[in-house]
Amino acid sequence: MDINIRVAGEAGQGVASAGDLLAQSLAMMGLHVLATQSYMSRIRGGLNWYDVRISDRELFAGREKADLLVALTDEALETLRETVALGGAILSESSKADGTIHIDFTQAAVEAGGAKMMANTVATGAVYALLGYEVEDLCRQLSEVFKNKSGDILAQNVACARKGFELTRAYRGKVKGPAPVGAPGALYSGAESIALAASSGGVKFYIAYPMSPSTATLNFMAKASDRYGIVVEQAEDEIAAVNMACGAAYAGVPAMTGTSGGGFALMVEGLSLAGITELPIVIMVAQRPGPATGLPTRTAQGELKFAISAGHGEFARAIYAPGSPQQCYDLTRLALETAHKYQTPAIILTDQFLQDLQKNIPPLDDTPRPINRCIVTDAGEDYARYAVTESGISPRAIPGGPAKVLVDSDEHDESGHITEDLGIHLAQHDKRMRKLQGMTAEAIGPELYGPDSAEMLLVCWGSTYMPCREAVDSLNASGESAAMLHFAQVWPINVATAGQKLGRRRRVICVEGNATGQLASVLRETGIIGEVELLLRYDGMPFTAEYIVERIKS
Amino acid sequence: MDINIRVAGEAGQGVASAGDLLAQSLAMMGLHVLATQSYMSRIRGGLNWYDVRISDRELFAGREKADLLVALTDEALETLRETVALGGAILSESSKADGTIHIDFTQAAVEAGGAKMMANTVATGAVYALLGYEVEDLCRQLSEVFKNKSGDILAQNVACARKGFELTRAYRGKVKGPAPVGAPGALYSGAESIALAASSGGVKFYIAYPMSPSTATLNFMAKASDRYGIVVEQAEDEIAAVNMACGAAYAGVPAMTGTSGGGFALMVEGLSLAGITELPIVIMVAQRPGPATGLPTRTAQGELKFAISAGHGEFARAIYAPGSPQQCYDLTRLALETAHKYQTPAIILTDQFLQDLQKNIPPLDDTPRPINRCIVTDAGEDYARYAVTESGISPRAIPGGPAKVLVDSDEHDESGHITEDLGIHLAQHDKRMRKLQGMTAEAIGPELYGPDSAEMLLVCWGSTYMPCREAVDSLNASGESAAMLHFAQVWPINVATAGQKLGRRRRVICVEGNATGQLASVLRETGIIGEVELLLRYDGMPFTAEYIVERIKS
Amino acid sequence: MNLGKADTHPAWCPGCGNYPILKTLDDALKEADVDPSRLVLVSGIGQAAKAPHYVDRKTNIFNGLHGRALPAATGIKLANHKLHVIITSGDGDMYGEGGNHFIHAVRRNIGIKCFVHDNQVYGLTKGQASPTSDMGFVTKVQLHGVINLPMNPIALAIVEGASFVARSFSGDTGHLKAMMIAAIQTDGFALLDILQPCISFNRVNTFKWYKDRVRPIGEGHDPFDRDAALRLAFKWGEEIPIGIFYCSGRPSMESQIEVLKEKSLVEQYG
Amino acid sequence: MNLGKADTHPAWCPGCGNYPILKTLDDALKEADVDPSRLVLVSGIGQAAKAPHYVDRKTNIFNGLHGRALPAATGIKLANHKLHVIITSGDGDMYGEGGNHFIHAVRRNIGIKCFVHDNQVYGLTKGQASPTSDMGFVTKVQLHGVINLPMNPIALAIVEGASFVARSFSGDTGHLKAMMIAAIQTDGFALLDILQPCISFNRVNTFKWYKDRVRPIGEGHDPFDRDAALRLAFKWGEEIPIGIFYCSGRPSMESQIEVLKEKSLVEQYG
Ligand SMILES: Cc1ncc(C[n+]2csc(CCOP(=O)(O)OP(=O)(O)O)c2C)c(N)n1
Ligand SMILES: Cc1ncc(C[n+]2csc(CCOP(=O)(O)OP(=O)(O)O)c2C)c(N)n1
Ligand code: SF4
Ligand code: SF4
Ligand SMILES: [Mg+2]
Ligand SMILES: [Mg+2]
Repeated sequence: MDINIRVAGEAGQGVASAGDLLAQSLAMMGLHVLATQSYMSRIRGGLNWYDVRISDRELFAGREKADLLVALTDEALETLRETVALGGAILSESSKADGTIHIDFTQAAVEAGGAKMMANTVATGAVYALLGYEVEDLCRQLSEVFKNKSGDILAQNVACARKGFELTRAYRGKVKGPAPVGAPGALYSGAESIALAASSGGVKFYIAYPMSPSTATLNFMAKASDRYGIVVEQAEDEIAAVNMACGAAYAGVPAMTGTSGGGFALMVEGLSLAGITELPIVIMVAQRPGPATGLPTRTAQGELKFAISAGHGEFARAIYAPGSPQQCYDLTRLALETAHKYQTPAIILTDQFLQDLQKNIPPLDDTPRPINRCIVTDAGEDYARYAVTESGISPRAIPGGPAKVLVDSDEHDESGHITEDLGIHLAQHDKRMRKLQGMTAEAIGPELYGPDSAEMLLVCWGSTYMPCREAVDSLNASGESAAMLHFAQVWPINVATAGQKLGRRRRVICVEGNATGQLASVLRETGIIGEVELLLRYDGMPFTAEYIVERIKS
Repeated sequence: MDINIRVAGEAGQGVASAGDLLAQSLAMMGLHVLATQSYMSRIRGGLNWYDVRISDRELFAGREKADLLVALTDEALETLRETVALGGAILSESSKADGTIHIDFTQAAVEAGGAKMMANTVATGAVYALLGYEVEDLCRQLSEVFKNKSGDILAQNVACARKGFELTRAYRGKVKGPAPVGAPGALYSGAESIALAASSGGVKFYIAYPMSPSTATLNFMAKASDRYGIVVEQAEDEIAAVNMACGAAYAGVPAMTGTSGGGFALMVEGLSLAGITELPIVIMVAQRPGPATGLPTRTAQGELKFAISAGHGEFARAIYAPGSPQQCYDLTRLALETAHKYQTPAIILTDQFLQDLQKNIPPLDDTPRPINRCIVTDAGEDYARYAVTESGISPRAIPGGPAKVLVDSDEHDESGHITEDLGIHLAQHDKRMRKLQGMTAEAIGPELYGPDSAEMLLVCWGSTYMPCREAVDSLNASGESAAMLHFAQVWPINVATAGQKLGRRRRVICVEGNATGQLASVLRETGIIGEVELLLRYDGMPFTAEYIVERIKS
Repeated sequence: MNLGKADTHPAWCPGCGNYPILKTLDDALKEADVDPSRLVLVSGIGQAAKAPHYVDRKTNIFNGLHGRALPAATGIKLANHKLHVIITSGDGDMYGEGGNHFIHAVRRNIGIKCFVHDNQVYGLTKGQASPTSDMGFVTKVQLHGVINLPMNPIALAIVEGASFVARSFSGDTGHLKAMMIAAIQTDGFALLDILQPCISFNRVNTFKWYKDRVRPIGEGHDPFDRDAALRLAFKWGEEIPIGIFYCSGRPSMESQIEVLKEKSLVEQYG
Repeated sequence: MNLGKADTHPAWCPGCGNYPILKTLDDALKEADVDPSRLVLVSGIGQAAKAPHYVDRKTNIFNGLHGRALPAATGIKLANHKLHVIITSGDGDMYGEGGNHFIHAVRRNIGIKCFVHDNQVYGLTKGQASPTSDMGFVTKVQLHGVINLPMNPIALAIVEGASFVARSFSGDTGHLKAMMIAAIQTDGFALLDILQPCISFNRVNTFKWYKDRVRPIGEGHDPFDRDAALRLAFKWGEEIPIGIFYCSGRPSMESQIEVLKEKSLVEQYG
């Protein structure tokens, strides 16, 4: 059983808080919840919506259609009415529309003794009635949300929720919600999961310039800063951010920055700096549609090839592309570890869809578990930062002790001093590039989901994990034989492992959020695949299982 | 017949002016000349050298060995002595070394009535004697060089040249030079050829931030500015440069910028801007070894994949990689034309080797021949900058007339106004990407040099053209069956044409100035080749035919 | 999905200080008789930066990258210095991401008119501190309040020699219009910093806060007196001067370039 | 090819003003008793930026990207504010490519000591104008001479509130050493702009040119008087003041961050 609730209205009307409230209270009840957000690049007006999908089994992606649309404005109703599934219901503020359940949320809020802007709380009460749940469960969550606010505010909101519930009592259970199944109670967004892994994993310096959709992680880091002892600073620009991260990493603390494509473009010279100075920095790139400013609040997977080739000169980097909040957590930690083990930059490729998506999963560990920085503490006066080794990894000391630590963006000798000697250059360049061997050997191979023997293989990376996984289930349920191969690490790629899992299939389809099939290119380049089918979406909206299945079947 | 003269000494000793003087006077005599430079990143001291290779047949690259070494310092002698070919000679300022022809250049300069720093002129006179040429030919060139200086300076230099000649008369013809063959008299460097094509081709705005090895082109543009009516401005940074270029292109004049890898890294966001706003800008990237500052005065071909994937989001770009001064000229013009025809950025990938290399070729046309900007002049009030067309090319007007021209880095509708409509986004994105079809169809295919039927194929791009071409000749002369496939356009690649010329070969070897075989990757990605051999050089020095042949044979 | 066509209707919050600035810009352009065909409005990215899309009379627009309005405008002005080139953008755009261009555009004294909607906050990205945020300003990123000294763009423009340096307030449209027209009529670089309430993210520097504090610069002030201009530039708090702080009297960049003496580059093409 | 080992021997031209600056830096570090283990010398790219490689006593070095010494130094200082962080770099590096960081580092007032070898030219790239080049300065790029007003870094640092703003001259090593030590002992951001002859590319602002003009700032000057400091900052020409222009008395950034109150971030790790 699977119900998708779509709350829609203008920016500034409380769409997001209503959505959050529903998502949290439904999760608290023990339902599987998956919440996604669609919003415009404006603070007021326009049309935003928030989907809360609930089920009695685990959920991975959003849906195109809604079973219950809550339209806070006429525009929301007009634009989104067509997205309501057969047999679905519409709760609408507008009285003019036929076939909808009309409630004047605003008036109801005032009647309940609340403020006009509590209309959204009224709507949540109505949703609870339609789903056939108890309004008490919603009120419990309200107490949680407003626990730090004055008692009045809480009481008013509770009254509004009840009012909405009462006004819709006639439709009780019209869109019957699934029965709670004791799903884990904690909702995590991608943005938060990354921040949680970073702060618990020992990031002591988070530096960023605001940019959607990366800013949510910056906010979470700021919130975590006092607890974990992190300096979170807003840079004057992204160039400053990446260079500050390099400075902090040099001085000895795990350092991280986050941005989106345009900001990452500005960091590219700094990425090269981390490459030659062999500094462990982690860059989160939250993708959105480009080129340039493009569509700032939408989603895309357009930066894969850019991230792989970004930076002048050649150097080792690791690129992770998490596919879920859990993977956001795990791979952020791994990115920190890889960056430190190999003393080179690591990139986390996420996107607006995954940043904002929330899913309830078993609680993520937030206890401080700082990663191993892989530094040497016994280096003496004769220390040489860039000793040539077989692994390419030189023992790394940090400044402050007897060992002097010299790093240089120019080519340098083992001690770190600038050099123009071509033999030394070659030795250092080869040393740096050798790290790729270890990194490749350790690279996490793609995950195969679905039957080993499946005839059809959906190949994907990053956040497309979730819709692809659901698409596989849906395809198999409909009699197809499908599996998914998901790359959570997109660079370097361990060709042997990847090729093995790819196997021989009747159909191989790359499912990607870009216009050119970038993973397909990369896999062709690395010799893993030849020609394949491409299933691309680049209209700014995330994939859904329905979308994938429909495209495959047509 | 083929003689390589290597003049070496400290920065500031006049190595470059002695080299220039020799190259120019020998070219004027009707010899084929090829001059290359190796220098350190310092203004005084260190070790620089300047190779002047002369022959009675056309030359394309430098050589590893020298037939005649002119060592102005002890260090030059010690370091470069081992590079002297069997049967070669050494002219040396140092008296301590055996087996060299010792001349105290400095003392001789003073004795000839010149200044100490005219030692280099003395050396050129001595070179003329050893080559068996007439000193008068050298003096003629001196008159040319010093024609705007006071008569004294000229007279002193002439005296110094004669003095050097006299002092070495005993060795006359010891390293016999080839006989003049009426080779074309004009020497062109890559840097100058690009500037010449740009200024004669109608570039009205050249904006750059100094960076080796791109600065030589900036200097040439400044020199050309009064004659052609160009504004040449030094930007505060590379970000400013690329955005100013976009502004000027928008306003209606061909605009260009030049930089090296690190500066290009900073331009990447602006590249995306040109992509979405559909502005014709040309960026010259003069490659040098990275990562980061790397080796500022050396050569490399490390930016191919970076240039192809640079920029967030997806958009069309053309990338040219000239292989000689003539190609620098032709492809710069073509880059301007393509950028304007398709209203999208074009990149010229050159490198230190090609920037500094000089070769005598038939005179390049310097008459003003402004390219067609492909603008419409009859657009009216209802003009829409981004009309959706089948070719993806929208009629382009420039501001100042009745048509209002709106461009936006955000996604926009046909009029250029910002939009968040996903359907319009898709239409515009597809329109922009469609340009790649025309660009691919028009892409210049790789040049096949050597027999069609050759068993061994050297695949290369950019400046490696020249050494590869010589290597092919040398391989075939030694009984091998070799040909070269050179990509002067590296993006987009017309797969059909390229594949056809590739044919079926026993051995395919990619010859590239980087550590990973970037062209090989790109050709694999586009499906043109599978696994190939890689012959890579990334020590900062340019390829030579000897180097390639030796690596192939071993 | 059809989310509405292109936005030529302001996407700003009701009550935002950008509205009166937009309206005044329309009026000033008309009053200064600026031909929309010969005008380019340039901006970066931010709430303020959307303004060019909303002007009354359709004109040429270059809405470039965040922070890069100035270099784009510089390229435009050098390519065709006979166009009016006016920037209308935000404080984050101009003084944060774009800070380096700001310094050097002032030094060049290129004939660009730079109208900065200074709401002392990053509006479009939802309320982080901007370079001009007051100390103590609390945001989701600056949880303990801003500790940096606010940037003083007026003083910076004065010391680096801009032709025209002024401040106005979106709440005093008469004053604002006069300043805009004066800027438009200046040869060389003009900075007009415009105090602009952001009702959504700046709950400190509100309309009332500004209204209570702004004081027109007195008649007695000589804008050619740099020392006096600087003393005024440091006034911020109980009293905030608005008006023309400084005029350097320097010639514009474009007037000093030989190649541009007669015709613009565009006119010379072909 | 072996072109000599790593360069710990200055690759500067004989007679370059960088030599006395380097020597004085060595002396100042010793005299101020800076432990090389607890010092990081930071630089960007340029001739001056090579200085860290040449210091007498081996110390920690971060020789980063052109124009990015300040953000690197900021990251270092915030990660371990118990280190001395001194930048020694060029005018192009700091005021050209790095201009935006300069504004904002000053505003942050982070405890970095910033020694700028100001030769009014781009040395390493062979002689283009720098932001501080005088008007009329002719180069291979500026063939008709510089037309931009030279940037005034002293005034900029004053108006944006640096803790310490001073100028010195490579030709007066006694004065220079005193300034360096005073900068090192300052809490907060210190700018020390050092006039430095470039014998290869600046034939205008030569040793003699500077020598004839520099005048120590008189005893009477109160560095806490901003107006007076600014008046001095505009003196350039027949007389060029050297000495301490300004002290803002602001607390350093790092002293205001709660998390850093007791231990540095590095000390807190684990
Ligand atoms: C390179 C880059 N970095 C960050 C952003 C995100 N961004 C968009 S607007 C903005 C700040 C806007 O602040 P301001 O210029 O003051 O304008 P306001 O919205 O307050 O009018 C930022 C950081 C971006 N678009 N590009
Ligand atoms: C991003 C980038 N742009 C340009 C350069 C080239 N570059 C190296 S040093 C330099 C200028 C140096 O001038 P300055 O900082 O004044 O130092 P000086 O050599 O005069 O001491 C430039 C432009 C670079 N290394 N990186
Ligand atoms: S967020 Fe602030 S600046 Fe932006 S439109 Fe709303 S009120 Fe105006
Ligand atoms: S070029 Fe100038 S700054 Fe560089 S070392 Fe030589 S004299 Fe010094
Ligand atoms: Mg703002
Ligand atoms: Mg300098």
